[in-house]
Amino acid sequence: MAKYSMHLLVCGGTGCRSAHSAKITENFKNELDASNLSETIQVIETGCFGFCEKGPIVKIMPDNTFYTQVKPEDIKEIVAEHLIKGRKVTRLLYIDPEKKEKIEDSKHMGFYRKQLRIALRNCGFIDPENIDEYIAREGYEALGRCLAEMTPQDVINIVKESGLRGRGGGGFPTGLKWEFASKYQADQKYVVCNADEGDPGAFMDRSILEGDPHSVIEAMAICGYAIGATKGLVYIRAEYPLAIKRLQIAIKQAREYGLLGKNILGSNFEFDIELRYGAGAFVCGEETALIHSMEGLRGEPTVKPPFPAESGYWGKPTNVNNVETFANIPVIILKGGKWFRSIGTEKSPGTKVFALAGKINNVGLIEVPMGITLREVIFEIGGGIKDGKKFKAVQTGGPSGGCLTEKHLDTPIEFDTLIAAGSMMGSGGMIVMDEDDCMVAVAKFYLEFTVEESCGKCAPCRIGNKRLHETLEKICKGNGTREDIELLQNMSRVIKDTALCGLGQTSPNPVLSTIDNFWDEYIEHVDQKKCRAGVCKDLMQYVIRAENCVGCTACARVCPVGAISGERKSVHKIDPAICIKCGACIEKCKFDAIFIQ
Amino acid sequence: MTKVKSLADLRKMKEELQNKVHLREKGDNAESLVQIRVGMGTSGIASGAKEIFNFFVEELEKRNIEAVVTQTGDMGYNFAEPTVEVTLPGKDPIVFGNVTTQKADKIIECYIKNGELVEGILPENYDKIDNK
Amino acid sequence: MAESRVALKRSEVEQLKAVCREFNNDPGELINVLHKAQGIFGYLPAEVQEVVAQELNIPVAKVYGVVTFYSFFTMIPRGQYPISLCTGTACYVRGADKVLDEFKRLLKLDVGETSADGKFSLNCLRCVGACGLAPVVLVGEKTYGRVSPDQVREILKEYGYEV
Amino acid sequence: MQFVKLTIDNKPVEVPVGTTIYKAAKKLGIDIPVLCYMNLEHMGIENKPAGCRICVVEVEGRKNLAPSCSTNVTEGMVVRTNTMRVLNARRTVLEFLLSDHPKDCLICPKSGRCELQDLAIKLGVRKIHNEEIAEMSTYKKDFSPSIIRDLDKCVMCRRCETMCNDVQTVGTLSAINRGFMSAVAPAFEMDLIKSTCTYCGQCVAVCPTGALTEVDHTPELVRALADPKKVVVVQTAPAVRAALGEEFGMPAGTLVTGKMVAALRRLGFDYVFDTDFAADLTILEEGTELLDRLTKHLNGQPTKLPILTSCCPGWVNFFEQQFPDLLDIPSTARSPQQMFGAIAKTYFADKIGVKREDMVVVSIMPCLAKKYECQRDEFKTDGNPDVDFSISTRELAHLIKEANMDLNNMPDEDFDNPLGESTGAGVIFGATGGVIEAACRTAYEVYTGKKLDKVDFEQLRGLEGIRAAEVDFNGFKVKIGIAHGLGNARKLLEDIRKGKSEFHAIEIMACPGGCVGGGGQPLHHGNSEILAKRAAALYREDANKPIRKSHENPMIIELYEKFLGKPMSHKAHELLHTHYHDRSPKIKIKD
Repeated sequence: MAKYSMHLLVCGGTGCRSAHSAKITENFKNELDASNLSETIQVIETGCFGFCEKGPIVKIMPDNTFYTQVKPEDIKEIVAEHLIKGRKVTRLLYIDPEKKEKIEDSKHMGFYRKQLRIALRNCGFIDPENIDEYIAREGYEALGRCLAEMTPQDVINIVKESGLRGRGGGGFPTGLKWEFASKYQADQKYVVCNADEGDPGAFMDRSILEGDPHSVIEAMAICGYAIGATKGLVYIRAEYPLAIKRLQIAIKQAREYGLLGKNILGSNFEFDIELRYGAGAFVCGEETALIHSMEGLRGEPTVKPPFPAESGYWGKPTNVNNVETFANIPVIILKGGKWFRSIGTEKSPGTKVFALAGKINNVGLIEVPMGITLREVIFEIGGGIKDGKKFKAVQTGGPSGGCLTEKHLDTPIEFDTLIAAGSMMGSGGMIVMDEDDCMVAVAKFYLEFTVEESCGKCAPCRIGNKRLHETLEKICKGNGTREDIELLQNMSRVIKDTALCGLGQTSPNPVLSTIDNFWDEYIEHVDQKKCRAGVCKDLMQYVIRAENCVGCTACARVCPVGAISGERKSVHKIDPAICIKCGACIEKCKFDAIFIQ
Repeated sequence: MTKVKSLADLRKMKEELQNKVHLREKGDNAESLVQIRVGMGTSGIASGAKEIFNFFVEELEKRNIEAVVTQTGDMGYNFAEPTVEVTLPGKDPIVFGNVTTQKADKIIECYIKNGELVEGILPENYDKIDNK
Repeated sequence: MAESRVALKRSEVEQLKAVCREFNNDPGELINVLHKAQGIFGYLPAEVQEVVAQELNIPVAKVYGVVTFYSFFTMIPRGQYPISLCTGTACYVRGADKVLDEFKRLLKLDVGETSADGKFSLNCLRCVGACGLAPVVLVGEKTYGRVSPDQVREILKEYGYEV
Repeated sequence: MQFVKLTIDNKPVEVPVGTTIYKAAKKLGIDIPVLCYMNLEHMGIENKPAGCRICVVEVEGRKNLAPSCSTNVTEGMVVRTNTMRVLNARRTVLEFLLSDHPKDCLICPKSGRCELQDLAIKLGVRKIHNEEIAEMSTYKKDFSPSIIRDLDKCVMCRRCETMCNDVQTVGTLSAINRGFMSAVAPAFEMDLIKSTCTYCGQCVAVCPTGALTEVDHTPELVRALADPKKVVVVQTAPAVRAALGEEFGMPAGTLVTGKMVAALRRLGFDYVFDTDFAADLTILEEGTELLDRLTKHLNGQPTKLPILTSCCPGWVNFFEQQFPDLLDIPSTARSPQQMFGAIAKTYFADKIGVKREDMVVVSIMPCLAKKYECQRDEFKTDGNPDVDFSISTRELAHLIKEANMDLNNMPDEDFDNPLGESTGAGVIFGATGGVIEAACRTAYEVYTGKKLDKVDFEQLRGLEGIRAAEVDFNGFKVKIGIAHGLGNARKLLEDIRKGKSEFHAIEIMACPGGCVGGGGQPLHHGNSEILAKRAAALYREDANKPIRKSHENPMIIELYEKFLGKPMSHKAHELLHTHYHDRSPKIKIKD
């Protein structure tokens, strides 16, 4: 059936493209034509291989040859040697950095890939609405083994041995948490899955629930067995209808198979799961607030201790983990704590799922071993910055995190290193920013979010964040002074020091980290009243460059407020008093005649 | 539905299920089928994956191609959604990105019918736990 | 929030009571009950909260305290075409604020408001998770991805809005 | 008990396990400032949401500062309460609070007694940074007949919410909104008058700022006193005399009855009378009703038991709203305030030849619900109220000071006659258990026809929230229940609803401690010992009274002889009894 006997895959990702991959494709086509091979060999441009460091990349199928750092002038040789004579061009083969060997078949070079999927192992592979597909991929095997072969303490020990730390942001060792909950005696205990993913720009947990709901169900049951709980609750955002639907289907199927309910897999263990819906409050990601919300109350946090492990849902011992943490559990049980520990770093074993977004080419869900650098994530997996712009910052940890910069790009990603750098892991949102982003405005954006989401219970968070936001706004409007920067720093430190819960204790991070890392930009805003990114509207003016303007009237026509005047074929003018600085004219102008001052 | 009553039961079930998949994938069997998975997480659906899913179901039937079309979760390539993974009998799965109905049509005509690749392949960029 | 007063129909009260019964009139289920109630009425007017309070045997002030705490609950009826903008970070850095400004300007509505004819309401959402499509706009169930400010007019036109 | 050792500001201290840092510091004489924290220890009421963050301290080894009010001590803990870090944090947080607080202290009704103001003085905040751009959270003001809510001054301490929900179980107030706009308010931010508020005033009693204050009726009072055409009559409730002195620097529990009378006279009241007189009258009416129902019960006739006292207007509001199915259980006797007004504007007005419209009856009450009660339609004749207005103990203190008087320098004077004559039984109305004790003194003698050897019923006294006692009426054991605080009342009412109550008579007071802890009393700022001292003062006055049983009050005897006939007579019913309404919230339904 196949018309072609061979395929040449040329990476068309942005990174490779900028390294002339288009020329490579063209050369291939010409060479194949010249050799009369275009009928049997097909050239295809592909998406990013996630290996931009060694680009441009050419992969030849079906023999899986993987050529790296290919130049347009190499094409002749590849065609002549490899395609015609069947001899690989060894100098272009990828060299294994550890073994220093050349890899001929890319099937043997899985390790070049920066990503490793543990939590996402089934996501995008199985039909999430069909439990059979999960079982076919070893689903519920881990639960089965726990029930048949292990004591609860054995299970806790494996999780402890794995070194798994909570993926919701705090990074508390999961095994220890389970152990605490197991120690408290009570007639009823609860396992809670925190699926109230609220970081703006983060969608890891939702993707897992939508793609592999059974892994979470299985893990919750394992946790129930380990701590002695028979009831599980998933606290899930009501804004996630698809995840809710798939979770409901999955719970139903698991019940039908007897994998939830009484006497699971013939044991005495009983466990079932119910859903509780969030209703749009970021603070409910904090476990005490989450528990109050599940009890039908305002989601206000309370002082810890007592921790939920001692007194949680309805005052009973409760273990709360987030979705991604749970998704790791079945694999850890099956492959062992040691195996898990072998991945990632000593202090942060395993992988972490990130939602990579913002000004980056390959927006998407990625899972990488801990210890990978930000540079690898952004420039390899992420395919670099969109539209060839310059990297400026990466925001991790959402509103609780900070903005890291060029100098942090080679920092390995771990819980503790990120904190040391002034940010945090958070739940895994990773937003990339380029030269067009103003860091003062970014800090303001996050504060706007925190002000909106503060529960209002404690004064520093309720009022302090508002004051931070107002002071940032003052700076963005061009009214700021150096004292305001100092004021921001003092207020931030006090809020961190005094706020009741994790939300307030971290909400000033975006302010502090942008001041630390982008001091110059703050100074420019307050001293020179200048916003180099051209974001702070009050600090800029749209001006028409007379020598470029041809009088095409396009700008005047697109201007929503009629601020641009001028006769056809003569130089136009923008009235700054009317201009709302929407930027529509710049986008429309074909002659580069409008600029921001 | 029958209950799975023990770990042994579960394992037996798993093997049966795996064999079925295996047979399908091996391709030298009469049962061999084309397998198509459409990434249908929220963001996939938001970018039109449902339409693509329906297109495959309807068109493959019209064109008399034996195939199983299923939904799956987020494949991770959110920059290129909708994404579709096609597994031809005996071959490695291939993921196509930015699939429109025109592209889906091309995938059926060129790749599924003729094994001819179509632009927009997304190379697999991650490792699986089985390799570790 | 302003006091909104409407008289419920007897059948609506019965429906609401049935919802409460479904959750065993358990005060712990307040949020689930409110979700269902909002599903039925589209919003949560004072009377609905009063019935819920009575059925679950909790003070109506507590119900109101919960309704005003969670941004998902609203006491203002949503428009026939509810427009929601994602204001997550990914959408923000890709210009969601400009798109929002355009909606506000064209509809002459502020966030959280419903147009006088009841056709459009404008709201902001936290991240919907379609960051690959940023900035994202939802009109009812329909998703619009990579929206730029000059597309706003066209989107509104689809729903019969003439600027 | 297990103990832990720790050091605070380098001083070692040993305290029981479970003690908070705040309390441990107190033991060392270190007074950590607090704002939201409130501890009414005697009543088991503690409010510690840990929301204000003023009480933060440094704990060695801890990343952030700890709220001392809600952090328990641990063995070997090293605490510092006054480092630069702590002081800066405390001051910055206070600056935050002040930046969202109106600065009209000079004309604020709480000025001088405001805990936020005290903190500002203590911590010396001199500047609010960027004040010109600091948005304030503002809300609509609410003027009810008793209580004014000015939420602009709310600091979210949640004390009022605790009192209204956990203590009183009224449930009118709740935290509303989120973040910067959060505050404590009724549902839909409705006005209190439309809500289920009982006006018990406990929210006002605990509010640290000017967010919750009483309606000030002193301007009207001054106008009435200045009007030569008006005869102004004042009645003073028993609990006032046990607390008024506190406003003039006297120790809690000082009795100032005589000085108060002197001050009132100097303020220009034409007649200075005592609500205790009306309390005695209440006993005759209510006591007769009790005996009537008991007799019917013993004879197997249909009747309602237990009988509930009805002299507390907060409590009346409570059952009218929350227990409309039990409206026939409470006594129909009006409260002493209203009995006084009814008698003053009929019997007494006739006696001195003054027309009803020319007489102004003012009451001095420890209570805010009384302000509402006297405005109720049931207590008006042709639109003219029996009691024109009611002012609180705090308002009276103000007025005395405003008139350049110091209570300390007043001579002791006696009430006027005839409505100033009272017995010890009337005095103890001000403390929880006092009404039922007074009733027992009379009912016993009427029922048995025997003289009591000992008028003190010690078993009915105390501060326990719910108390039960038996009083032997010549072999018939009358079972008596006592509750103070509406949350406790609710428990007894629910038992009645379920048919589980075994009591024959129950006394209920809305406020914790009874009237001595009323919402109109000098602020106790969370010190519940003050309430115990006020109650003790009342029992002291009772013990010193020559007559201690209501039915022996000669003026009461005369009143019945000359005017009312006998208790529960037609005339007594008309003037001294009332009826109750179903005021439970109704949901509008469209058919």
